[in-house]
Amino acid sequence: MGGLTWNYILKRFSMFLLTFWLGSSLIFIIPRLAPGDPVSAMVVRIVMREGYMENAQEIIESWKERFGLNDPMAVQYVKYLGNVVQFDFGFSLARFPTDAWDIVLPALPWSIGLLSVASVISFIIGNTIGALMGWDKTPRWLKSILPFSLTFTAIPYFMFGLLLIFILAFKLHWLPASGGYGRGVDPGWNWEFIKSIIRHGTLPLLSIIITSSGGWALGMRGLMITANSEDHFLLAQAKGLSPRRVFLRYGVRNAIMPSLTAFALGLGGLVSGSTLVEFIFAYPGTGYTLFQAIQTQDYTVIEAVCNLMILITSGSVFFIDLLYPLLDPRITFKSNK
Amino acid sequence: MAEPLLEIKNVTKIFGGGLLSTSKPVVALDGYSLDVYDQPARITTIAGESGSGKTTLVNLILGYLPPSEGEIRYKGINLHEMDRNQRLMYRREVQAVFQDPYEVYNPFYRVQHIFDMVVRNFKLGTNKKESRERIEEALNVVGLRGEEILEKYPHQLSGGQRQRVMVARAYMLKPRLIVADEPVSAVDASLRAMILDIMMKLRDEHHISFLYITHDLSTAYQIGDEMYVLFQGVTAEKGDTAQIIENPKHPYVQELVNSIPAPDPEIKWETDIHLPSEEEMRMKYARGCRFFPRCPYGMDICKQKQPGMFTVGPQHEAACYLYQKQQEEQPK
Amino acid sequence: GGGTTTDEGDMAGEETTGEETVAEEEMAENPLDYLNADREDTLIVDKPGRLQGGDNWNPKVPGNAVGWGMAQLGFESLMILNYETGEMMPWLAESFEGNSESTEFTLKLRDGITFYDGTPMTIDDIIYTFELEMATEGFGGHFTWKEWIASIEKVDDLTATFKLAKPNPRFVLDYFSVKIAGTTLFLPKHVWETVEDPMTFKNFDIAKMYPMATGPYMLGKVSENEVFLVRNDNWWGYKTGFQKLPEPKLVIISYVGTEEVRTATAIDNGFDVMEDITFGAWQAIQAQNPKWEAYYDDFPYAVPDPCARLIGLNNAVEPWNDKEMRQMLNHVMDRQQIIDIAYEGTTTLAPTFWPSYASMQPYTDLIPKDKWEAMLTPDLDKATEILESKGYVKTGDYWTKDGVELSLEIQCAESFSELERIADVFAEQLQRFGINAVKVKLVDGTFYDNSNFGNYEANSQWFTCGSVNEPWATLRTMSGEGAPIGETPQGQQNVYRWYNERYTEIVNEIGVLPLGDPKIMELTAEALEILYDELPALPAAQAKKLIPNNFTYWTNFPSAKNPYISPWCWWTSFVVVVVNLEKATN
Amino acid sequence: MSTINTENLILDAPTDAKKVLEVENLRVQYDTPRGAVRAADDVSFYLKEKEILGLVGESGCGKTTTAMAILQMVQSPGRIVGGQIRINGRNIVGIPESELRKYRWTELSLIPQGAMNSLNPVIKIKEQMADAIRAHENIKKKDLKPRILKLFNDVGLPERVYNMYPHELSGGMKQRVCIAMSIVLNPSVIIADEPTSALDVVVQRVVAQTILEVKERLGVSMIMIGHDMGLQAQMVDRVAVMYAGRLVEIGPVMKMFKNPTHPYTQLLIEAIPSIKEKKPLKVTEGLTHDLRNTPEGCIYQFRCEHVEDSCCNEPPRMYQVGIDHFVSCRHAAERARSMELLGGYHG
Amino acid sequence: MEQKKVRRWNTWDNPWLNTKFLIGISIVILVVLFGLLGRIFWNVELAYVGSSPLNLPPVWQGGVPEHPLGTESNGRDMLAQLIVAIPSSFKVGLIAASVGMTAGLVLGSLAGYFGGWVDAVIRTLADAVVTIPTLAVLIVIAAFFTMRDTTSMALILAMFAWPGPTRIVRSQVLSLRERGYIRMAVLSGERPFGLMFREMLPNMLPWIAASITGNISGAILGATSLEALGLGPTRVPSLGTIINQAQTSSALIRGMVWWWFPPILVLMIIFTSFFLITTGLDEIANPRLRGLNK
Ligand SMILES: Nc1ncnc2c1ncn2[C@@H]1O[C@H](COP(=O)(O)OP(=O)(O)OP(=O)(O)O)[C@@H](O)[C@H]1O
Ligand SMILES: Nc1ncnc2c1ncn2[C@@H]1O[C@H](COP(=O)(O)OP(=O)(O)OP(=O)(O)O)[C@@H](O)[C@H]1O
Ligand SMILES: [Mg+2]
Ligand SMILES: [Mg+2]
Repeated sequence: MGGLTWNYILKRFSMFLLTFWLGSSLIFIIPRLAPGDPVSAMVVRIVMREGYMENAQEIIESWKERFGLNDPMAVQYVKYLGNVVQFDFGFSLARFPTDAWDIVLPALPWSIGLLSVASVISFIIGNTIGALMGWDKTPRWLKSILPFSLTFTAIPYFMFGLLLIFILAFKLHWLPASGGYGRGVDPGWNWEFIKSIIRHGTLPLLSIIITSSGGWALGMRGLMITANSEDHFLLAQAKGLSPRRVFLRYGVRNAIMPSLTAFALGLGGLVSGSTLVEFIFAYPGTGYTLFQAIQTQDYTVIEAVCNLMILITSGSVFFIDLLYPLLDPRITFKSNK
Repeated sequence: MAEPLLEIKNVTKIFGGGLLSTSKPVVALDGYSLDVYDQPARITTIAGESGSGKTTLVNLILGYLPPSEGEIRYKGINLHEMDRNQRLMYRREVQAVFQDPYEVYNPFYRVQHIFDMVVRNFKLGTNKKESRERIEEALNVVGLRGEEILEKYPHQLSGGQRQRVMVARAYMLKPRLIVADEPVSAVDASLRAMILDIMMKLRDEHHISFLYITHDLSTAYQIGDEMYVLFQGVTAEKGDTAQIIENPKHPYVQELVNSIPAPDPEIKWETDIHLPSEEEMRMKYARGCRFFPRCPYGMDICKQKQPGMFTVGPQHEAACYLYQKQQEEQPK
Repeated sequence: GGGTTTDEGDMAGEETTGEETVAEEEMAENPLDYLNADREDTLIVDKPGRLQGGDNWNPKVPGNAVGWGMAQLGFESLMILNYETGEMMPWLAESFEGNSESTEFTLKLRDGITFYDGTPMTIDDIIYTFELEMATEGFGGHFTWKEWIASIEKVDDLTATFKLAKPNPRFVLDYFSVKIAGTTLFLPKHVWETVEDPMTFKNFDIAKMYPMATGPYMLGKVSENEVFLVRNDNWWGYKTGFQKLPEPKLVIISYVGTEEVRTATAIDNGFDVMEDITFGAWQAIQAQNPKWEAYYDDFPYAVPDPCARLIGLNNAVEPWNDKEMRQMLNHVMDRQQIIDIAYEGTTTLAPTFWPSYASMQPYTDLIPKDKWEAMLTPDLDKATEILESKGYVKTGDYWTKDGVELSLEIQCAESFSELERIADVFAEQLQRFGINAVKVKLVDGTFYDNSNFGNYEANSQWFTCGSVNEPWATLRTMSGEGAPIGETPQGQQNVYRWYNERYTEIVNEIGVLPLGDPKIMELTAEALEILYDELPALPAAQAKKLIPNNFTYWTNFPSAKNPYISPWCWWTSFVVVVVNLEKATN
Repeated sequence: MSTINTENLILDAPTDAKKVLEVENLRVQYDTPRGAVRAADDVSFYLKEKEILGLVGESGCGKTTTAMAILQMVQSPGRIVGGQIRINGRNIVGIPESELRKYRWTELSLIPQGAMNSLNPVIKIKEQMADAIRAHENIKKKDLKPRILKLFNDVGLPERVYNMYPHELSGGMKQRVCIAMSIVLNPSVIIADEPTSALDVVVQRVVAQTILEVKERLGVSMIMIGHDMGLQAQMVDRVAVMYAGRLVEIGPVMKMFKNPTHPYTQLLIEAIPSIKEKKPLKVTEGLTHDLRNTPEGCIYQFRCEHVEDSCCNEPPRMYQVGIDHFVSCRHAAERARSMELLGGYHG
Repeated sequence: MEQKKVRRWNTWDNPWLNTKFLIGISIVILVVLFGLLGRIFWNVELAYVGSSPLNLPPVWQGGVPEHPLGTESNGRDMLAQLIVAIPSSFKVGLIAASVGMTAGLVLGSLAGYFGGWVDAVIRTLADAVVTIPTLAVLIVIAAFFTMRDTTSMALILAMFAWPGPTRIVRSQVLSLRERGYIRMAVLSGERPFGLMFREMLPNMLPWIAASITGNISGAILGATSLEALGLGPTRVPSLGTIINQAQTSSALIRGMVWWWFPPILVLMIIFTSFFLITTGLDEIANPRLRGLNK
């Protein structure tokens, strides 16, 4: 498969760099557009707790100076680009002297862990439902039930999460309601800890999966219908293959490609976590970190999370562009026709 | 001879290998030249196997694609240097009819839309009545009547009707040249005759020339005046249609003519034919004759250089070294 | 081990040796063993907000996590103010008193105070803290000390004298008494001396018992959502007999999620103490777990927080620069409805700029009676009268003047939902009256910036906060010249951009009078006369904190019936509560 | 409706060869909101052992529909509304899916229209071949490869195709893959739906020869759908002509070309362009009518030169006009019979 | 030769008379009518803070007939809230989806049609926008504009709703560009604008119609989430704000089912009806499907 040329790779790579730069720049500009800054935000937080604060203005000025917030925008931007290149954004502005990465990194495994499992499962479930809905051999009873599973998509998932907490955690006491792991267990590679993670992850997982499978299902249904009417699908039936095999190898296998692309595009989202789910389940991921960073205008933390997200998103776009011709022979086929 | 209407000069078209392409470059046309004369109006056939570059040629002429190298001149003006007015003139004078008579209709609109676009963009007719008259006239030429066609949707027309409407549309602009890319290969046998008949009528009565693209040599034989046989982006043989088909010179054209299935159950194909494998075909004879891997008469010289055109008869040339001697022996 | 023999009477009756034996039995070899304490020995404190920067326990930099227990139970204050009595009780300090001009204060530490590692705390540690803070620009008290302190003189190992740059009768009250939530925390010299850059020092190393402090608890573990504090059995307060050893062996500061989940957790006995919750949640808890009790047994259930809530007005913009227009808004404001809806009845009607504490009552009584009365109920007729006299006409839904709709934009800080609800209700009242009012929610930084630079019309806020047992701190916040829009007022004072010469004069005068000077009453009365006529901001409601306590495992929480200290679990004074807790006897 | 009497057809067929496939009164319609499209209307024919039957007709006349109906694979919204399809004497219309699967590919296989799209683009050729085998036989993994390679050899494909994806093959090669696939289980009937229409004459000829070779070797019966009369003349034993969902004539290839009986067949034969001589084109007024509104009476009435009033009232039935030769036009049948009486044909 | 008169299309031939599509549309219309007519029959002033007694259960659980669906703890009547919220949520969905789609259509068409650097710029922008947290932008906007009503909220959502459609339209245009009728239109002297919007656009209609329904539900949910994070206008209740307030006021644990359930039910009904519409449209655009679910 000599489909890849250097020229193509270079071109794609420059697109990747361009996207990355553009995203990074937007992330620099947008939070700074609003009046106020992380230091003022910090002062409000203190004032909020303590009622008042002496010499607030001097403190603000001194911290702004320290963080370089008084520099002209252009200077800040150049410094920022330097940070982006090194992928080091310095201290968190709201949690000085903690490094921005020290705030983001501990949260990252939680988000990535939870969301990757959730997205994979909802991807599988959603696409299975969608594929079954779009398949003409699906048993009628199943076909009439499936659409109902989609209506959960309409429930905002924070509300759904709460319902789950109430029923499964507080009424039935089956699962813990919140947190990443139990109070008594020590983080590490021990079975207790892993078991605890799984138990604590179940509810957030459920709420994401149930409410987000529908989206996949809707898309897959359409794709499957198209795949169903393709000639090779008919030929496979004519070959007398078992319906299951026809369904999987000649239907799903072909229809899944666009969904996979969408899936890959969503990978960036794993990093940014799911604010509401983390909010409801007190789950220690990056979604809430980002939310708080935005609230407190903690530029460096926002930058750390978002740049990681931009890197992953534009990186996956780049890799999809590279891999797609290899994964889906149809691409090369089309351009040669 | 007079100056050609359309001149194609050493045009090369390479697909792929470009900036965003994932595929290897394909040379669809390679230093291709072609002249179309139009006094008197005539039908010039371009024939050749599938993938030989026929449609690419059409796309170049109609300006859908830019040539990679070489130039296309219309009345002496380079297509890509035309100004706005010249372009409009070109669009008016060079029209097209395509293979699939269904695809060329926007399923969303009534048939009328096809004509409306033309009337609007080329300012045919100053008022509704006048343009309607012109539409009627054009439809009459192809044997249709406005009221039975215009208000319908494309899917409500038969294949023959659809194709005739397309011819009428082209005719309405009173073009000098109509490029017809396989105009009959998708229609029913009986309707095929009708379309070809209209083409001849337009040539003879309305002095419109045709560039008739086909891989069906038998229809070309019936209506064509001149013929170019393409093989992998270069001309293999050119000359008078009847001469080529009755007396093909180039080994490829011979093979082609022999392969046409006779519509007679009593006359079966004579010999078995074997094509070389893909690898063999793909093998690069860097500068050699493209047909060499398949050619039963392959000579050493064929491996070295693509042959030029050698005269093999009056108005009849073939790109094959077999005829090099012949030409040398009887110089003009 | 659920020992139930910790009744004070019992302990008092024991011989000293006996007492030691009991204590020894209960004491752990290693304080970290307390991490596995039983539920009965554990105190779980609710924290409605996520732990971030959980590795930063440097109490002097802004992003620290000491609010997660260490400020309350690890570091200790010199004095602790008792709201009920208005008196300051000495804690680390034996005494801290000023001269009559309030220019010199002498601090005497208690003897026997030790850090976790046994190192005694002396006046050197105190002085070191001040010096370090004055030398380090990013530290919290840096500018404060530079402004007030001229010099500190060490008298002996336990005594020092502070010379002030200018008189400040509230020096001890404001900075060393937990007046509102916080106080000055002191650093162990022997630890901090070794630190290279105090600004970036995180002070987090459980093995070394960092953050090193003196209190009855030390940091045991930090997880994603929780902080674990284990008992310091060698606490100086117990050793010196100043206090008993607190009974909870483990204190967990725990974040569980949204209010719904917090509520459910409380019902399941997942907490012993809660931070503020809504009335609805309280009802749910009360209905499902009768072991929970609020500060009051009946309405308002909640305790008033020391910062009154108000609608601040920008006195520099049209038409609110007009006193009558501000009065008009005041007439529209239905304070009882705000309490009923925004607070669901959990606070009391008192249109003051300061908290309605018993300690403030004498000053509250100085508010002109007619003005006070008028503020208890809305008076839409008066408001209409004012508007009509100003040339407004009501066309359609709204009052207009020269075709321009009368509107009001009320800004709120994003993370302060209590103030948002006030704004919601007030905006609704204005809407009904015919003023196109909307609430606008802004991130905290923007909200604060807008307030400082005067980029607002009205905001829902609490910036008159300060007074708890004397009037000046609050009065001061409205004194001084209002900065022009686009500039920050001096010392954050008077973000309302209201200026009254006489008022400012009075406030400056009160400022230097020693606490308790009879002249204060007189001046305050005059100031209030001006204030309640001009109304640069509209007092909206008393703040409330509904802080229920769970009596399943622990008893003797402070309450209206047993008000030994303010009940806030996030204040530095919380140590007093924990020391006084008693194990529940089922 | 069912006034067509086809008894003749079945009973009178004087044939010694076994009929491997019999289609009787097949009716297929597509239900559309604008009415039912009768894409196959009362189609009856049979296929004898080792014979190739050509099925011709203009585009959209129902050739593919008929083929798919034989495979019981008419796609929604189409459905078989009547008739029987018998394979080796057993009717397969209406039998359950699981039963059908046993017939598919072992008895009936398909070379689909447009090999371009008939191979799954994302699965390797070997897998697609193996799928067909595994669906019907328990075959050991190691036996699979030699078997497939042998098939490749039979159709003239190089071995490397085994490991390739469809897009890496040329149109001709794909078509041959489809041919190879159709014979993996030695079916008794192969339905080839325009197997060469997308190819140019040279490649077409190669593929056609491959098909003939394979057919000879395996002795299968075939239905060859197409609209290239030249190719039909080269390949088939009998030709069936469809027009607007009906079978209008079916007969031995010699007779069909030399002596077409039905006016439509005549038109088709006359319109074949020749490369032997230039002759004036025969132009007829053509009007495809909507398959939703089939007229009463003869389907060809609007285009027929010999149309009479009776044609418009009553649909014609199948008349036998010779051995294995039937026509669905009374007038044509009469003419043919009178010619036969005169001894005018048997060329 | 006499031509027989060809029968005219039967009126029932109309593909738009698709059962699913019609049911979907009717539900949507009913829901909207509930919102619109409700204003006539019910006092919508009751939807605002402090207009009614607090925490009344619905009438069948012992409430009062003045507030048949009960009230919540801000003193709003649930029935009035729903009457106001449904159209406002709908509006958000409609505006956000249609503005987002329109932008997507224009940008996608430009990218697909012109290719080259136009394409590169638009694609890059689309990819970059996907990675920007909505919240951050919202906060900036909140700092400068007063979000007085749901329209501004919808427009903001639309700012994030265009990259998806852009991508899809782009690929659609890429394939439409090769269609015969587009080539024919070029030959007929059509200019790019005419090509994109007169020739291509109508042929994307089924797709547009189908995905706009998906996007509307998406936008309504998106708005709900933003409101749940406390962003967005609050005076005018929307389904999102009701749910959000129910959540922050612990309605669930207080057992105030009448507070949190109705808005969710409405969301589910809206979603279901849009799903039916989408399926119906699919079938209308793609005749193959018509028999599929029979
Ligand atoms: N857009 C394109 N991108 C890449 N390659 C192309 C493109 N268009 C044509 N080609 C290649 O150029 C060559 C010539 O193609 P063209 O369509 O001109 O052939 P043709 O003679 O019209 O064939 P046919 O008879 O099948 O229509 C082929 O190899 C084809 O694969
Ligand atoms: N899914 C469908 N829905 C409605 N009508 C259909 C459908 N599929 C086919 N038809 C109609 O049925 C008729 C027969 O179609 P069929 O594909 O069998 O024709 P064909 O003879 O194979 O044509 P071609 O030579 O073009 O392959 C046509 O008129 C077609 O319009
Ligand atoms: Mg072509
Ligand atoms: Mg077909």
